[in-house]
Amino acid sequence: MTGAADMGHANRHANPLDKVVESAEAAVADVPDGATVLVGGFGGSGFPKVLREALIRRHPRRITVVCNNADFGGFVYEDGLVRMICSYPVGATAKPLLEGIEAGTIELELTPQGTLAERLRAGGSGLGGVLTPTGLGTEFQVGRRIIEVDGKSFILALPLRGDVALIRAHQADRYGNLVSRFAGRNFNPLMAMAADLTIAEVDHIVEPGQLDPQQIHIPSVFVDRVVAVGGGPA
Amino acid sequence: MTGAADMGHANRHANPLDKVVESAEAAVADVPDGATVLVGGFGGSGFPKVLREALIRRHPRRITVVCNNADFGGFVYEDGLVRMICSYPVGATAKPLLEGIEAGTIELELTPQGTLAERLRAGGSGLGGVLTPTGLGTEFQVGRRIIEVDGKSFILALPLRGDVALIRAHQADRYGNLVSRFAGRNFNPLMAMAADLTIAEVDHIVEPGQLDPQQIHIPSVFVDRVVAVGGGPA
Amino acid sequence: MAWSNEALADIVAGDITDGWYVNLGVGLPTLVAERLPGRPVLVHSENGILGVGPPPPAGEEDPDIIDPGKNPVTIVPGAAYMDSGMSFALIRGAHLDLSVMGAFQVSADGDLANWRLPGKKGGAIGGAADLAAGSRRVWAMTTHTTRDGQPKLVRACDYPLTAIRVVTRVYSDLAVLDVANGRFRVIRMAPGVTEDELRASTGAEIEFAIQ
Amino acid sequence: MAWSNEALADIVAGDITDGWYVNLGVGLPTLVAERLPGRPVLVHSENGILGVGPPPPAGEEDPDIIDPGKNPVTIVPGAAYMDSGMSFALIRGAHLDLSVMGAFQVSADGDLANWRLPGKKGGAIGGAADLAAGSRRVWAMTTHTTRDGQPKLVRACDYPLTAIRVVTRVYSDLAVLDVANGRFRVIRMAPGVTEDELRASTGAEIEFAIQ
Repeated sequence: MTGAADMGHANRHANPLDKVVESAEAAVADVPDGATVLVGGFGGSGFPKVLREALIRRHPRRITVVCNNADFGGFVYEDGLVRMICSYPVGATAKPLLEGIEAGTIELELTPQGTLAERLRAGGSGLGGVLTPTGLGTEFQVGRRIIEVDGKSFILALPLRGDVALIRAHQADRYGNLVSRFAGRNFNPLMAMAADLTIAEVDHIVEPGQLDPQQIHIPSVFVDRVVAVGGGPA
Repeated sequence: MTGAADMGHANRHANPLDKVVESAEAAVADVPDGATVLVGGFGGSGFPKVLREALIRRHPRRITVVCNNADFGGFVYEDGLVRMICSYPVGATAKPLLEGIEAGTIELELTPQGTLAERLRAGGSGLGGVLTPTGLGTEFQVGRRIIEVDGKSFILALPLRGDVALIRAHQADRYGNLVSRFAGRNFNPLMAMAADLTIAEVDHIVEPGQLDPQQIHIPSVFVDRVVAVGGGPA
Repeated sequence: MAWSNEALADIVAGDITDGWYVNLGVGLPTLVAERLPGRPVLVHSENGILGVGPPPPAGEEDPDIIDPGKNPVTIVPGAAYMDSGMSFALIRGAHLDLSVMGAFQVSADGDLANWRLPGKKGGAIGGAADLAAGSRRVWAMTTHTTRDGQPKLVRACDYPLTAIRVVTRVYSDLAVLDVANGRFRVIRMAPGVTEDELRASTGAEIEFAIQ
Repeated sequence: MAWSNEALADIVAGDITDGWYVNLGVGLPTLVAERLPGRPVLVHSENGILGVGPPPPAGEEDPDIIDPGKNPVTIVPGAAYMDSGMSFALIRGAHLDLSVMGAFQVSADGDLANWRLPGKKGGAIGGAADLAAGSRRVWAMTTHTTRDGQPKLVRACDYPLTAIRVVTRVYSDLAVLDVANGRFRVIRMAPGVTEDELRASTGAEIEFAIQ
């Protein structure tokens, strides 16, 4: 079989399908102020901790973070995190963030977890929204459009996209095909799809063709940069 | 680790998680007249041919078939197939079906392929529908509700479900966890989710625990019966 | 005498049918999970595991094998991992036979309030709204009253709601009650609990299917 | 002299940027696929392959590795298989840099008609409506006129539509034309084709970005 990989191997910088970057710092260097940043992971599993730390050091202003959990206290600095979209505002570093919410300096948009998943999927799939029964009759329908189908009511959940997604996987090939580990998959595929610029941290990077193409959790088309951070389980 | 599998092995009929049935005939024996039958596959890849043949012999009346392709001429008999939902009404055995459509005895609902996928996913996911741009301004929007979001128009694609799904995979465990082969995956996961009774034909059946749990394409919760039909590639 | 948490968990586990796919919330329902190993029941964890097993031995925890409470777990043979999209498709699409959830309040119409205390800011909804809205059966597992003796089974919830008209049965320390058209129907009572006692600690009409 | 199909495919392939993810429809666009091996371009097949390679040698066909036309194909290193849900999420979500599609008609507003002849029953839409509506760029690749000399580039399509306002460029045997606000702008012409000739065989206003 012939393929682009053959070319990239000899001179990887000549192959624009090669998504590997050298460091987490380089990977996040151009994340702009004002960005909406999607972050994969559920608690610590599949969470891109190295990228988060690199972005904290980059010190972006006025960012919105979208993540199932709210472990982003490191972004609470003057003119830093302004908005958090999550289902579960709890986490090891969440305290300053929760204080900001309490004080009114940070806006919290609390979203049921499954609605968060569908909104990201819609954002990444070109859908204008999905009709969900989740949250009907509760405060989660406040301000949302209700659409009736066959006499049943649904909440119109609108698409959610990011300027940037920070995700984590176990293995990558140089094109950015990703394989997750155990329950570390969680929101990572959905966030990868839903951002203009998707950056993945992984334990290992291999050559194209070395991962089983039947077992890719996140195809390379959804990934723009890959950085090996090591330190993960074998 | 402890688990249900340990019990099922000794006395599999005592384990209600064990989905294995002995033959394709037995698997489809109770498909009722009037049923809507979802069928996985794209052309011949991942297509449950053995189950289709078994169902043809079962000779159900007034059935609706939902499949990307229309390879169901075998159901064209007196009071047989009454409705076909597909994106691509072409196939090795499609001729009598197309003649029935031409003659007006069989109703054809032609659906863009991606809309078919989303409708099935909505049906299997408890969504009331999704908003798609596909088909806007074409005959595929005729009779559909148009919903505006932020000044953009979308077609409301309604959920689609089946009474039965016939699907195909490469490997199964006894609980019905399924692994597809190459491009044979296609519509099979979506159809498995969207039916009241999902029946899978596979090449091989193994014990629970023998498939990599990270690489299951269709989790067992979506599968009700599994039959080994053999004859497939190793 | 009220049932102990352990006795109540035994009762709930006993009412779970072999072959079911179930989700067990944080709090009291985790005690049910401890009673399932060895049974042909698959436990779902909404972060993407179908087939959760008991906690691992000390030293064998894996950071990528956790439950929704972020506690390390194991998996059983026949388990499958999935992403959050499929996990919540599974939940919302009524593929779970049962969710057992904790409760702050349950109304006699089956409304559930279990994610935030009234008047508080914040609160964490997590997957609760989806599990409550989507599961085929929702059983609430809770003490019958609050610590200061207020009824948790009420005519209408005044706590922030998780979902409406979803709970079909309540397992409390005093009784097992079905939600039945605006009333609670008692189908089992803890030993020594009297009908009057139960009526007094319930904030909605109750009827007795048992004597 | 009009370009041959092969010459036209060379031109289209030459305009594809390295690093792109592309989908190539049935008909003329398949000739483009033959020109991509060895280039860092990944070809998507909507039945669930990202990274399609050339056809296999005789005897090595696999029934589960096929393209949307059900022809046996191979994959390249770095390919990935996916289900139809993800495959069309990829398409609809504008993750494809380019779709090259055949055409019966293209309007000067970018409307595309390529799935059914007018007055006919049936017809097979397949993935065409999604590819046309969702791809970042849609290029039509077609003869400039029908067999009986009717223009295929028209002011407004009268054939059944596949999608509206999506085609950004047309590659015909006579010219390469951008769709530009209700007109076609000629950016390249086959050798020996005159402006008058092109005007005469086009059913909409054209302008010339080249001399």
